[in-house]
Amino acid sequence: MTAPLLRATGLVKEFTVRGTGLLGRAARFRAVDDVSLDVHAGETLALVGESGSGKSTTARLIARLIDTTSGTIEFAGRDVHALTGKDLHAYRGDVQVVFQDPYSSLNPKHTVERIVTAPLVYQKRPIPGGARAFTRELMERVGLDPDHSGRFPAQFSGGQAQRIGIARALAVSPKLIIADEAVSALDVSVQAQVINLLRRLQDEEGFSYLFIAHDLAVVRQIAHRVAVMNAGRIVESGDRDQVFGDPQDPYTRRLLAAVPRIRPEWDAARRRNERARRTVEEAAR
Amino acid sequence: GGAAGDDPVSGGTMRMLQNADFSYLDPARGWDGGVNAFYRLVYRGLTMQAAGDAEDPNAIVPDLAESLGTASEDGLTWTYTLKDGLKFDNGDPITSAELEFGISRAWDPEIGIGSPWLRNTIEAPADYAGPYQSGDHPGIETPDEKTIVFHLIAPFPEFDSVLAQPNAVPFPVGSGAGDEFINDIIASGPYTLETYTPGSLIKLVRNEHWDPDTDDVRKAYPDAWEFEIGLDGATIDERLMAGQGADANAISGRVQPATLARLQAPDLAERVETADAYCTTYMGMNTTKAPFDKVEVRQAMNYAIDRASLQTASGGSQLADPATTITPPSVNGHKDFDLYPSEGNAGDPEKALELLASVGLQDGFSFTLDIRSQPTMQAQAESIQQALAKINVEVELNVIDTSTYYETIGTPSQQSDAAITGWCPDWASSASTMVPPLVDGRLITDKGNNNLAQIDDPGINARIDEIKAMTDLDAANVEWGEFDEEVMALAPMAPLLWEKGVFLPGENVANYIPNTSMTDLTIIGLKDPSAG
Amino acid sequence: MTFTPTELEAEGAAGGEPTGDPASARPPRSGRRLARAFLRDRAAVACSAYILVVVLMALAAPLLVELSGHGPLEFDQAAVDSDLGGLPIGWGGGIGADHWFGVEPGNGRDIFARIVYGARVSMTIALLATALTSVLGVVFGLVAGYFGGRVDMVISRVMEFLMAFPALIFMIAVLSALPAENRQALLVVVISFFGWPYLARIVRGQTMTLKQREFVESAKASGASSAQIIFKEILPNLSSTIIVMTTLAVPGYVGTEAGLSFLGVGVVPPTPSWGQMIASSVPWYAVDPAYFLFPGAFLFLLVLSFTVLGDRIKKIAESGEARS
Amino acid sequence: MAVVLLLVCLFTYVIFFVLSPDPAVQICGKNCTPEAIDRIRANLGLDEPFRTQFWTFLTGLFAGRAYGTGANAIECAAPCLGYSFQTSQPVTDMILQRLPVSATVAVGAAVLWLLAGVAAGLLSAVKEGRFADRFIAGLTLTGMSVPNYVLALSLQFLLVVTLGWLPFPQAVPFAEDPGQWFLNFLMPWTVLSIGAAAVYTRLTRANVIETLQENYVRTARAKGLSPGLVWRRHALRPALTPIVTIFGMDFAGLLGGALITETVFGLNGVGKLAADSITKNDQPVIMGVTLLAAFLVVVGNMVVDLLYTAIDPRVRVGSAT
Amino acid sequence: MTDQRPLLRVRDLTVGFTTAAGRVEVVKRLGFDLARGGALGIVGESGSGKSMTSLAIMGLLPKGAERTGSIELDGTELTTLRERQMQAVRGDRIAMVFQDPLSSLNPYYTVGTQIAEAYRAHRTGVTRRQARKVAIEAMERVHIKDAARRVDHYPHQFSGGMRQRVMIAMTLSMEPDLIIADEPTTALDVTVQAQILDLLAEIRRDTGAGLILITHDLAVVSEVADHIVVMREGDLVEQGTAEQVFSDPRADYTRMLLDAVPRIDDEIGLLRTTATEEPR
Ligand SMILES: Nc1ncnc2c1ncn2[C@@H]1O[C@H](COP(=O)(O)OP(=O)(O)OP(=O)(O)O)[C@@H](O)[C@H]1O
Ligand SMILES: Nc1ncnc2c1ncn2[C@@H]1O[C@H](COP(=O)(O)OP(=O)(O)OP(=O)(O)O)[C@@H](O)[C@H]1O
Ligand SMILES: [Mg+2]
Ligand SMILES: [Mg+2]
Repeated sequence: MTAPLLRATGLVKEFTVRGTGLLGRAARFRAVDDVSLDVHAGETLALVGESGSGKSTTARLIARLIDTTSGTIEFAGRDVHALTGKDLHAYRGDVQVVFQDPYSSLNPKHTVERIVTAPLVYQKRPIPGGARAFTRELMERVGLDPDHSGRFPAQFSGGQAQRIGIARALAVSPKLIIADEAVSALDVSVQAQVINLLRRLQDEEGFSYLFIAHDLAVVRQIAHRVAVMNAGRIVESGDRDQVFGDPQDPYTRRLLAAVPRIRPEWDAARRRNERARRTVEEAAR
Repeated sequence: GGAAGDDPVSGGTMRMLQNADFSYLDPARGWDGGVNAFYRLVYRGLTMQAAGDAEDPNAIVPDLAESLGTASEDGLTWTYTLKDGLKFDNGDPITSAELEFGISRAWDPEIGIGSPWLRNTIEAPADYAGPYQSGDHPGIETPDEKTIVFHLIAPFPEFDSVLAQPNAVPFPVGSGAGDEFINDIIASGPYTLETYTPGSLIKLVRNEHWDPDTDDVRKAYPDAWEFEIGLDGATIDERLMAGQGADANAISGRVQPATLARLQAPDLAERVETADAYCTTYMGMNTTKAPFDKVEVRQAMNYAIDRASLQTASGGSQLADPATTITPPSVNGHKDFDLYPSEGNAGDPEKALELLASVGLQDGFSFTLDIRSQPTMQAQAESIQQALAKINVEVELNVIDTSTYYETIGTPSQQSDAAITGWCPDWASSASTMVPPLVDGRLITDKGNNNLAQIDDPGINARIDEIKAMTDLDAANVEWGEFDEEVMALAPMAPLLWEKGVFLPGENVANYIPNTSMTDLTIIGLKDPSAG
Repeated sequence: MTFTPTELEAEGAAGGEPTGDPASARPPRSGRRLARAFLRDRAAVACSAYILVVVLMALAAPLLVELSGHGPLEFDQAAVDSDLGGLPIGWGGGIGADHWFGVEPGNGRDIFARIVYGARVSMTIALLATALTSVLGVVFGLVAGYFGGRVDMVISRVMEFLMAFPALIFMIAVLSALPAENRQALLVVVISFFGWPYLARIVRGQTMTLKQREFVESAKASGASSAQIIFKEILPNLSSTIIVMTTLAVPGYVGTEAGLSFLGVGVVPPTPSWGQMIASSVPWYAVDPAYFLFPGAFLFLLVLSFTVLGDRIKKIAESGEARS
Repeated sequence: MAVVLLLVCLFTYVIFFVLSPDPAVQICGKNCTPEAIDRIRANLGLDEPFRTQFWTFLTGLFAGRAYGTGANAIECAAPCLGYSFQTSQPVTDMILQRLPVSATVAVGAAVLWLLAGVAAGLLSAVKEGRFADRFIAGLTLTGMSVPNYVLALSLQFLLVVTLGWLPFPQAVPFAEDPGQWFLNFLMPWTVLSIGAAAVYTRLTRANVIETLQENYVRTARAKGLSPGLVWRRHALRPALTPIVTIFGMDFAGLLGGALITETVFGLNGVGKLAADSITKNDQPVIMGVTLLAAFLVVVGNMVVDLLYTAIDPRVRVGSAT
Repeated sequence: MTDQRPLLRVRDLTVGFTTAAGRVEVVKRLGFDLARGGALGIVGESGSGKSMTSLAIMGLLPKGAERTGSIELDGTELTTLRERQMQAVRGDRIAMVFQDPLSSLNPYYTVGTQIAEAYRAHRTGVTRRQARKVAIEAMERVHIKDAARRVDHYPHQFSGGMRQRVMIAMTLSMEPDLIIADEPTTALDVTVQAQILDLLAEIRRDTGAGLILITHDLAVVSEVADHIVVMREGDLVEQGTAEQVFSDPRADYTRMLLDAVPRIDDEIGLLRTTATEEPR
C-alpha cells in the first residue's frame, strides 16, 4: 500500500468551556480524543457519528482552522503543523472544505465569480485565463449555467448553492476535499444530484474526500472506507462493506439499527413493477 | 425715596428670590455686592455705610462705635469707643476683644480671603497668620472692654471706610476655625440664621439679643427673611410680575432685559424701581502690546466704539448708559466729561480713522479681545467687533470661562491685547478705590493684576499719592474727578457702559431702595405683614 | 438631547441576526428596486427634500444672505427698540420685507441670515461626527467581534466604560475647560469619542454571528488573512446595518451639537448655531416668541427628518437587502 | 463592574487634574500672593505627585479624609467625593441635598414613560398596520426627534405663558401643597418622558410582534389556550423582559441628573448642580456628579443583571444537558 | 371500529397568500381521509406545503393566509367554526407536535407548567396539584426518567430528544383524537429519532389516536404510516396505502423521489434523479 495522502495520528482537541452560574469554573472539554485516520489518494473516507461526536472538530483540525492540543497531521509526507507562509498557502490550496449550509458558506454580498475566485486571490495566485473565463469553466464543471456567474448566492436554490461551494473548492485544484455534512441540508433529490456530482468529480479528477455525515445511508453510497465516531473517539473503522455488513462495535450496531429503512420487499416489488412498466412502454413504442 | 407711598410696618416675612447662592456666610471670606447686603442683616461693624434712604447713602457712619474714629496726629493710630449693650445672638456681650478677634481673622491665609483692606492698612508682622495660628493681633490694641486702637502701616485718611468693610466684624474669641462658619454663623446684627440649605434656601429670624437702641441705621421691620436661591432669572421675573401669594412680599435683583417690555403695563410700571450704576464696564487695552502702546490708537478705539449699540446690546436705555468717564456718576468724586464725543454716542469712525492714519494704521490691524463666556458680555464684544470693523480693525474674540476669567486677565503673561471687564469702587464715598487701582503702575503684579492696561506712568503714580494723602475727603474727591480726566486723556481704557438696574419689588414691599452696588436690606419692610 | 434613543433601539432591530432563510430565497432587491421603493415612500421623500433644502441652504449661505441683504453678524440698531430692552420693532419679532424671519433682540441681527449660517455649523458638525463615529465604531466593533478573547475584552470594557460615563456632563465640562479655538473640530472629536461604542456594540454583535458563518471559515481555509476576512468578507455584510445606524445617528448628533451650543459650550460666538440661537432666545420667548420658534422649528424638523429617514431606510433595508 | 468604576474614577480624575484650575487659587480668593498659594497647596496636598493624590482621593471615597491640617482642617466624611472650595461644601453633601429633587424627577418621568411607552407599544402591536399603529408610529418619531429643551420651552410657552394652564414652576415641597407640587413637576416629567416613551413604545411594539411569531406562542395556541391567556402568559412576559433591562439603565442614568431639563425648569437637582458647577468651573463637584452618575449606571447595570437572572430561567439555571 | 366515518376528512383544501407579487397558492385543492386510529404520512420536499396543510387543519395559519375547502373532524366541519369553538378543538381533539422542540417550548416556564397548562385548558375545576400529577404521569409515559423531579425543570435543561418527548407528553396529557406531528424528528440524531418514532407508534397503539406524520424523509414515513400522501409544490401528487405507494408508485415524481433515496441496504450505484441539472 502506498503512503496515505493524509495521515492524522493521535489527534486531541480540548476546549476550555466556561462554567455556568456564578461559581462555575472553567473546565476543559475533550471534543476530539485520540483520533487517528488515513486518507489515501483518490479515496473517500467517511466520518460518521451522532451530533456532537467531534466530526466537525476533526475536520477543522485537519484543515488547520484550529490548532490541535496534541497529535500530528501529515499531508503528502509533510507535517502540517510545521507549515508557515508559502507552504501553508500551498497546503490551503491542497485541502479545501465544503460546508454543510450552502447559504451560510457563501458570502451573500459577493457574486459567484468573486466567491469562486476568492481562494486564488487569498493565496495571491494568478487566475488562469482571467476571472470571467475561469468562473465559467468552473461552473460548467459543477453543472451550473455559466451565464449565472454574476449572480448572488441568494439567487440560487440550495442544491445549486452547494455546487457553487464545490466549485470554489475546485478553484485551487485541491488534492483533498473535506466535505463537512455537505449534503445533509438538502432535499433527497437534490442530495442525490450532489452526491453524483461528487462521485463524478472524483472519478474524473482523482480527489480524495474526507466525507463527514451523520446519515449512514448517504455514507454508504459514497464512502470507500468508514470511520465511526462517538464522544470524540473513533470506535470503529474499516472498509465500507465490512463496517456496514459486519459492524464490530456495539455503538456502530446501534447506529445502523436506528436507520429508518423502506421495507426491502416493497423496494423489490417496485423494481419489478418498474421493469414491467418499462417493457410495456417499450412495447407500446 | 420710598416705594409706593405706604410705609413699612413691623412683622411678616420678607422674601428674596435670587439666582446664585451667597458666596460665603463668613464675612472674612465673602466680599461682593450681593453678600455684603446680606451681611448687613446679620453682622455689625464699628462703622458702616449710611442707610439706603439717607441723604448721602455713600457716607460712612458709626455702627458699633459711638462715633467715627479719631486719628492721631501722624494719622497712624485710630481709636474707637464701643456703644453699650452690644450682644451676640447667643447673648454674650460684644467687647473690644471680640472685635479684635473678628478683625484678626482677615489675616488667616485660608479664611481671610475677603476684603483685603484691613490687611492693607493695619500694621501686622509679615508672618502674622490670623488668630488661630498666630494668636493676638499685634497691630490692634484693646486697652479696655470698650476701646479699640488700630495701628496703621501708613496714614490712611479713609480708615473709617476700611472698618465698614464686611470683614471688620466681631466674633466670640476662638470661634470660626476651619469650616465652622460655612454653614452656620454667630450673628451680631438684627437677624440670625435659622436654616441654611446651600444652593436653595436661607431663613433668617430675629436675633432676640439685638437692641434697636444701639443701632441708628437698621430698621429691621420684618420678623423673618427667606432667601430662595437657585432660580432662573426669567423665572424670578415671571414670579415677581405675577406676584401670587408670598411673592407679593418678594424682592430680587435686576430684571432681565427681555422683561422690560412687559413692565410697560401700568400696574407693573408703578411698582418698578430703578437704580444708578456704581460700576463701569470698560475695555482695557494692554499698553505693552502693539499697537495699543500708541496713545493715538487707544484714543481711536475710544472714538470708534459705538456706545449706542453697546447700550442696546446690554439691555437698552433702561439698563445701561453710555460711559465716558471711569468713575460712574453715583460714586462721590465723579466729574462729568467726554473726551471722545460722537453723535448720539454712536461712535465717530472718521475721527478714529484720522487718528489711526496719524500713526500709519489707516489700513487697520487686528487684535484679540478677552471676554467672559456670559451672554451680555458676548453681546458687548460682538458690538465692538461690528463697530471696529468700520475702521478696518478686526477683533478676534477669546471667550474665557467665567470662573477662570479674572484669573486669566489678571495674569499679565496670559492676558491678550484687550479685555472687557467691569470695575466697582470698594466704597462709594470716594473715587479713591475707583480709578487708582486701574492705573497705578506700582500695583502691576504677576497674578491678580487689576491694571489691565499695565500702564506705569510716573505722572499718574505721583498724582495718586498726592490725592491719597489729602485728609480733607471732599477736596480729595474733587481731585479724583480731575484725575479721572487726566487718565482718560491717555486712554488706557475705553469706558463702555454704566449698567443700571431696573427692579420689580412685590406689591407689599415698602421702603425698597434698590442699589446696584449694595441694596440696603435693613430698611425694607412690608406694608401689610399679614398678607402673603 | 441626553437621550440617544435611536441607537438603543436600532440595536433591537438592526442588531438581530441576519436572517438567512434559504427556503424563501428570492433574488435580493437590486439597487434600482430599492430606490424605487424609497421613492414610493412619501414620508421618506419629504424628509429627504427637507434635508436637501437645509444642505443647499448651508452651501449657498453667502448667496442667500446676499439676496436677503443682511449678513449674520450685522447689527441693525434701527430694528430694535433700545427703550424696551432691545425688543425687535414690529410684528413677530420684526418680520418683514427687510428681515424675513425678524431680528435678534438687543442687536437687530437678521435671523434668516443666522439660520442659514447656523445650518452650516449644524450640518458640518453632525456629518463629520457621524463619519468619525462610524469609522471608529465599525473598526473597533469588527476587531472586537472578530478576534474575540482578550482583544474583545479590552474593547468591550472600554465601550462599557464610555457608555456608563455620563457623557453629557463630561462633554460640557471638557468643552468648557478647553480653549475655544477650533471649537467645531473639538465638538466633533468629543461627540465621536462618546458616540462610537453604540455602533461598535452592534457591529461587534453582528460580527460575532457573521464570524460563525461558514463563509468565514471557508475564507480562512483558503488562506485569507484576518484583515482580508474582516474587510472583504465581513464588512460588506454589515453595509445595511451601517447605513441604518449612521442615518439614525445623524439626528442624534444634530441634537447634541445644538444641545451643547444651547448649554453654552458649543460653537463660539458670534458664529451662529441653531442651538446657540435657541439658548439666547430663552429669556425672550415670552415677549418675542418668533426668536425661539424659527431656530426651534428648523432644528426640530431637521432632527425629525433624519429620524424618519433612518427609520424608513431601516424598514426598506430589512424588507429587502438586509436579508440573507 | 468594579473595573469600569475604577476606570471612570481614574479617567475623570486625570482629565480634571489636567484641566482643573488650581483649587489653591480659588481658595486664595481675589487678593492672593504666590506664597499664600504655595502654602494652601501644601496644606491640601496639591504639591504631591499625581499618584499620591489619586490614592488619597480613592481612600477618601471609602474612609473619608481631611482637607488641610490643624485648626483649619476641614473634615470630609466618607464617601468623600471631594470638597468644593467655591461653595465650601463637601461634594457629597451638595449632591445628597439635590438628590431628592432628581429622584422625584426621575421616578415621575420613569413611571410616566414606562406606562405610556408600554401601553402605546402594546396598542400599536395589537393594531399592527392599522391606523392606530401608524398614528402612534408618527407620534413616536416626533417624540424621539424633538430636542428636550425645545420641547421644554415650547411647553412652557404654551401652557404657562400663553394659556396659563399651569403655574410658573416653583419649588414647593410635597408635604406643603401636594397639588402645587404635582403641577410643578408635571412639565419636567412630561418633557423627560416623551423621548423615552417613544423609544419604549417602539421597543414594546417590536418585541411583542416578534414574540407573537415565536413558535412557543403557536404551541400555546395549539394547546387551545384562550387568546387572553396566550397573550398574558406567553407573549407579554418574554416581550417585556428586555424592556426591564433597558429601563434599569435609563432610570439609573436619569437619577444622575437630567441636566438640560433641570436647568430649563430651574429644578435644583443633581443635573442643575452639574450645570451650575460647570459654569462656575467647580471641578470637584463636576467630578463628583460624574462619578455618581457613572456609579448609578454601573449599579443599574448590576441590578438589571440580577433582575434578569430572576426573570429569565435560561440565565438563572445553568444548562443541565 | 364500527364507525365507517373517517376521523378526518379533508377536501379541496387550498391555502393561499396574498403577497406583493400577487396571490400564491401553497396548498392546492388537497384532499385525503384519515381513518380512526390510522396513521397518515405526508411527504414532500421542502416548501411543498406540508406544514401549511397541518396548520390549516389546526386553524393556526400565519397572518395573511386564507384557507378554503373543507376539513371535517369526526363529522364536524372545522373551517366554519368560530375562533372560540376552534379553541376547544385545539389541544382537546387535535394536538400537535412541532419540529423544533426548543423554540416550541416557552423558555420562561417549567415543562411541568406547560404540560399542566394544556391539560387545564380544557378541563374546568382541575387543581394545580392534579394537573401537576397529570404532567408527571405524561412525562413518565414518554419514558422521561425521574419525572417527578424533571417536571420542575425548564426546557433548556433538557436535551433535544427529551424536549421532543416533553412535547409529546404535552399532547398525551390532552388525550386528543388526532395527533399531528410536523417533522418531529428532523432535528434529532438517528438513534433518538428511532426512539421517538417508536414512542409515537406506542402511543397510537395505546390510545387509539389518529396520527398525521409530516416529514420529508420517505424512509421515516414508510416505517410509521399506513397511508401516504405525497405533495409537491402544494399539489397532491399521489396518495394511497403505504404498500401501494412504495411498491407501485403511480406518479413519476414519487418514483423519482424513491430513486433518489440512498439505501442503507440496497445496491450502490448512481442515485437516479430525473435530471442531471436540477430544475430552476
Ligand atoms: N469552539 C468550541 N468551544 C467549545 N466546545 C466546542 C467548540 N467547538 C465544538 N465544541 C464541542 O465539541 C463537541 C464536538 O463538536 P463537533 O462540532 O465536532 O461535533 P459534530 O460531530 O460535528 O456534531 P454535528 O453533527 O452536530 O455537527 C461538541 O460537544 C461541541 O459542543
Ligand atoms: N407567510 C408566508 N407568506 C407567503 N408564503 C409563505 C408564507 N409562509 C410559507 N409560505 C410558502 O408556503 C410554501 C409552503 O410552505 P410549508 O412551510 O408548508 O412547506 P413545508 O412543506 O413544510 O416545507 P419544509 O419541509 O421546509 O418545512 C413555501 O413555498 C413557503 O415559501
Ligand atoms: Mg458538525
Ligand atoms: Mg415544514
